[in-house]
Amino acid sequence: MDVVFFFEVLISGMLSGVMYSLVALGFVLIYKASGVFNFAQGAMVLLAALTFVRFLEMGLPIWLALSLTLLVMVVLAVLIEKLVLSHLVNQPLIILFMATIGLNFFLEGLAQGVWDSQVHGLDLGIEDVPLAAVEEVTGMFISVFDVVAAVIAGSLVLVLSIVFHKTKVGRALRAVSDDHQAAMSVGIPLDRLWAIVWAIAGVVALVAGALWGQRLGVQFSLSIIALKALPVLILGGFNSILGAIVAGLLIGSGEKLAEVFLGPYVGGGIEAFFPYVLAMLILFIRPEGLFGDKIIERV
Amino acid sequence: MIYREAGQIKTTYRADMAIFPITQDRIGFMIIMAVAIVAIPTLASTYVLEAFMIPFLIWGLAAMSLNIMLGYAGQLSLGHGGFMAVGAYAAYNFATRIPDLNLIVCFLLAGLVTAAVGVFFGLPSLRIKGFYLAVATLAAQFIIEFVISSFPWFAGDNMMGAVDTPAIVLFGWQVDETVERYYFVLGFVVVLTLLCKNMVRSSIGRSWMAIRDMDVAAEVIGIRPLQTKLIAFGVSSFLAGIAGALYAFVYLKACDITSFDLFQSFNILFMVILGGLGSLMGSYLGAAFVMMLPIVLNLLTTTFLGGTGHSDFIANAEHMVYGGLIMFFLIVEPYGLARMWTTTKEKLRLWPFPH
Amino acid sequence: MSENKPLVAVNNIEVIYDHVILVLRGVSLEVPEGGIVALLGANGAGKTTTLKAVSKLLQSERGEVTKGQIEFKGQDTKSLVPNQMVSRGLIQVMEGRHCFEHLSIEENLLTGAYTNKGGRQKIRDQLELVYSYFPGLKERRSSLAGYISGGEQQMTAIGRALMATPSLILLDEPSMGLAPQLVEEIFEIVKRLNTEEGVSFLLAEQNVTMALRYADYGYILENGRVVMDGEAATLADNEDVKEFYLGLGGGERRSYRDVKHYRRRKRWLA
Amino acid sequence: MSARKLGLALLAAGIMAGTLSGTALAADKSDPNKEQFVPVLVYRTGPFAAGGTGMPGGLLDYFALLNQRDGGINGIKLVWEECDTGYKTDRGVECYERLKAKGAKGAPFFLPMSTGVAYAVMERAHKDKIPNVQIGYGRTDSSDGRVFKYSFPMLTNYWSQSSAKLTYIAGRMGGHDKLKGAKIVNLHLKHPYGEETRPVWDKMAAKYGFQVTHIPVPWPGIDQKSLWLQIRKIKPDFVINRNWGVSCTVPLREAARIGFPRDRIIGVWWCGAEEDAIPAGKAAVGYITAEFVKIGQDVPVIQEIFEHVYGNMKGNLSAARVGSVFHNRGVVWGIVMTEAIRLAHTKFGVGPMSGEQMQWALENLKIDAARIDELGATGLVPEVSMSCFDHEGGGRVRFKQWDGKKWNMITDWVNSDESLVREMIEASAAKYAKEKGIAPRDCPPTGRFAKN
Repeated sequence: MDVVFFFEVLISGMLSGVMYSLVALGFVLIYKASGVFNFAQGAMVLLAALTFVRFLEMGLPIWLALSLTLLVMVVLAVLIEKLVLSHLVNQPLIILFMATIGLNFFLEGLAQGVWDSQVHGLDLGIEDVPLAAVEEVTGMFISVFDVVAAVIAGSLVLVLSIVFHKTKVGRALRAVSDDHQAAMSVGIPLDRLWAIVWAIAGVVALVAGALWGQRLGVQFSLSIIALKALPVLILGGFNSILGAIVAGLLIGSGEKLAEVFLGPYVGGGIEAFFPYVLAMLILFIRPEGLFGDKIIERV
Repeated sequence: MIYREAGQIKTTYRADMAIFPITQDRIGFMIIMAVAIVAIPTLASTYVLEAFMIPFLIWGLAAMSLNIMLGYAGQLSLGHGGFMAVGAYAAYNFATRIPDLNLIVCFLLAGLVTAAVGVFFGLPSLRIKGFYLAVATLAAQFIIEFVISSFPWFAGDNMMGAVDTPAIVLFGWQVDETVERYYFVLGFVVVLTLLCKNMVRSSIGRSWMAIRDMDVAAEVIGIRPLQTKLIAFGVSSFLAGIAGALYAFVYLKACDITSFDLFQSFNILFMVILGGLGSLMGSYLGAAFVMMLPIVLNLLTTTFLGGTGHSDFIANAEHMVYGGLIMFFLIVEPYGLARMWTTTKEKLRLWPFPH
Repeated sequence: MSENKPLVAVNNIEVIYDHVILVLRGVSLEVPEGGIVALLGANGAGKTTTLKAVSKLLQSERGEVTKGQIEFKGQDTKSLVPNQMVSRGLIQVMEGRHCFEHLSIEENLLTGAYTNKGGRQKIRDQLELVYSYFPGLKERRSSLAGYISGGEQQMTAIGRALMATPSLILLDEPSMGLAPQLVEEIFEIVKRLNTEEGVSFLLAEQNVTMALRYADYGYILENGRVVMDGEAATLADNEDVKEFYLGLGGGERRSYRDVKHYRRRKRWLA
Repeated sequence: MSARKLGLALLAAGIMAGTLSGTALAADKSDPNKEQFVPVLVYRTGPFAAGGTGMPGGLLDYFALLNQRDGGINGIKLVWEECDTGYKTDRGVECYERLKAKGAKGAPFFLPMSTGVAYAVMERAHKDKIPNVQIGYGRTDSSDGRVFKYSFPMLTNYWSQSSAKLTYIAGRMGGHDKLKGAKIVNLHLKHPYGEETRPVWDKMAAKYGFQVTHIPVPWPGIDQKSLWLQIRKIKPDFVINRNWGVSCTVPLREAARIGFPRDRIIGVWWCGAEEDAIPAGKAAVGYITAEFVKIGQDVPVIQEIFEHVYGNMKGNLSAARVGSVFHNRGVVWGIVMTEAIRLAHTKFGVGPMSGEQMQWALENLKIDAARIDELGATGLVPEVSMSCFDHEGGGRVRFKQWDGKKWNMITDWVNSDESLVREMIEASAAKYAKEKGIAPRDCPPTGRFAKN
């Protein structure tokens, strides 16, 4: 086997994986703060990216478009909390999950209704071409864009980890995800915290949406990326920020290696389910994902 | 005083164990059956039968299959679309490869094949739980899609990928007219629903619920978790397989793997949750909501805004209304439409003196 | 009843769940400043509902106070939400402890200080105070709360409530599932907190013996109604209470006809 | 409590209104005998909305033009009702059932707008005697009209397209004999639609001695890195891009990352809209796709639409999309279908046409160069010659290239390898006929297939 090629597959797989991690991160945030699997995260990515690109198309400078989009996401978070979540406190998690499905339809409709369902090009000014230096030395094609995306994802993970584990708000958020009612009973204001965390998730969605949007164009399909983020989320553990990134690396490289080296023998296209099989195998060893909080069972 | 069990004294065990112990419920069931068998086929237009009733019954069956697994046995599955595909393709292959096989037998065999597949994918359920289990079933969904689309044998070596299903012939009777196809589906649905109703009241149903509520505790009192969970997977995917076969043969009249994609799995889950976990009737209510509401919303806009020159915004507004209604119903009654019905019964029982 | 102005005054409240199920009908009670009041009764009598109505946690359970009013420190609490109650000094320790399983003991305690506006140093002091009452917790401060024993969880839960520097703690079934010695230990701490820190308690208990030993005043709840109330000592002496709650029936069985006689007596008072 | 009641009432009202609306709509004010009803499927939401609005938009623009400019077809106004499928097969069936009986004589034909819907209504349409018309997509083997009486995969089907692509590639390489030893990668969606052309490529590879590698793209195809790493190993001469929606765009990006020349990627026409190229930015420059219409506004009929329809604010799209790929395809659909209606009028008299009458018209439709000029559609529409034997009636394909801003037509009509394609179609159709117990009609080979 060609060693350079193997490493090229491995590295580009990892870089792909980081792109999934970006989306998975949004899920993790909301899960960590409420124990809810937010089905609408994909729609939030779509909404954020679409809002951003439409502001750009109106001729606004990039910083203004960015700030306005952030504002939209924050307002949205507050509204979601006020109108939906606050009425569902303390309900079984599957009900909250279901509510986010409703939210998903709503946001998909809203995003495409207010803006439109067309395909928009987005250019962030990050070149999607091979890094010349790497290519010269190793013969590998590693895209500048991927490296930039990886750096952004890494910094996001770092910042969010600090917020969750070193601050009062972070501690309160983790408490809420364990037990809504107990959190309320000790005086944690669920409404405010949820609004905060949905706003952060909105910001993460914007980052993911903008980066993916440059690659795919801003269009409805952005909401489908959530599907690729799912195995990452499961493998890393629903409530681990670090897990999201590590699992992204694992899944990305795993699926690419499998597709390139195993795919041709079984007709190809195994990337569609391979991440799930990988995640499942690891779940057998650790049922809560690689970095997820232990499942505590007492009778 | 309309709905009250007081005064209905059960004098035999048989009466106590009847499916509908309360007279009013029994009458209600009779009315529903009468409506389904007599009123709907005579009164409803072909359009209503074709576009609403037939798919509604099939989706209700699919939702019931998941409800048995999720609502009763507590095992989350996002692979039911895939299980339906197994049923559809299995039925197609039985029907085309074994000539003169009675189609009902063929459907039942398809159900058994699906059950076997379901049990296989249920194996991880012993160790993996909750949303994490969803991944195993998601893997099932994708693996099934992959296998069926990778090996043309499943689609009868057809170059076109999608295949037409054979005509439905039962004992020489060609089930072809809309009404006939409606009865065909209704027959399956009624028989299977009554069987399920009995199953969930039996000891297996009780052990499912015990596993659902606390599997470690259930194990302590002597319920074998793996066996119980696998039976749930098996029964559930058996039903899903039959629903899939009905969907392909009676509704789409084509076997197309894309009709059983992940979104259908999600749809079935929506039906179960909105209808009410752990309620067979809820499955049908949920199916009605999830399947019919978007069409009804669409018809409403067509009626009120005319059938021409819709703007994109209206199409999207339909999505928003649909999503909004889901949230609205959850806020009003988180335990689903079936619970809404129970609460209503509770009110009727107290009526006219609430407290 | 004590002469002080009551800390909490519950006035004739009615609670309905899900718009149909009537749980409390006409419950009234008072907790005086610095008192320990016990709310007694069997399973399903409405003790927890009463506490949740006071702490406002009822809102998240599809329950609703449909009649009557609740005052805390002389103020109507109708429009308040739980975190406002906590910052005003009223906190509930829920039945079954409800510790945050995936947080360590110390993190659990710190969540209790969420509404504590005193700054970092104040919070550290408060933490030390809690540890002084529960030295066992300090030793295990970094263990995950999901893995500690029931008694430790109960202590964590009470300690967590103390972190909010409350003037009243609503304590729901502190004895549940604990060994008698532990129960005793916890009640001792409650008593100490009451006398040393001046924290008032409203205590819902099934363990009537224990509760009446430590409480000043008691209410007995049955089927969502207060059927009897009085000084703890008086209640403990009452024949009916002895018979039905303390299990100290006098020798021979009485006839069924007598069994509920106090209920008959009380029905007109409720 | 009141909220709950309101919700229930709304639901009940919704269902009532839904079931009633079937009758409500039938009671239209104008004279139904002066109108030709047409059902129109759209998908305005979801990942394929660009096509799902663009093509119906063009179709309706052309209908509007006829109504506006000529007062309809021979005085018969075109009226239509939309139904949004969201690109879902089951909703497509619902739409079919909803619309099939509307109008004075029911739906004259049905444009399913997606391969999945085309399959699902195949048998229903046959039973209801409504032509199931798929222009540029659909069930390829139903080109054999002897077996598929009511299915019309018109203008050109996927197999014809693939053979035309090979002709084009051979032209680039300097003749069919140069194909020997060449390498072609068929990058296709792992989906029945994507896999449909595998047999024809295999057959052609055997015939001309080139090597074809099929690489399936797992849905949704938003990340195709691993596939392009494989392609880089293979070093193919050409890559066929047979995807749909966003998975069309990704290959362009990936090709740019590894420096594969874009003018050696030949896309299917469903990967050939502005919406597929624009998001790839600079990476799309040079990309070539097949096409069955002409793109741009410099066609008289498109100009007329601009003037009469958009000038009177009757347009169905934003004016910027007029002349775009999806719009022009819609216009071509409109031209073909209305020409068939016109032909039906000559045989059955002026008035609304039924499905059965349209079946005859579609089977006898001829649109020659003179007629195309007359319609102001020179270059926009290929010549059409339909028959009972040949439900495709054309099979010619053009190629166009993206210059970073717009599509430029780079070839004239390229012929397909008719005999090779027809042989495969007949084999597949015969298998279908056997399974279904259909006795094929006896029709002589016509037009391009006639044996001289």
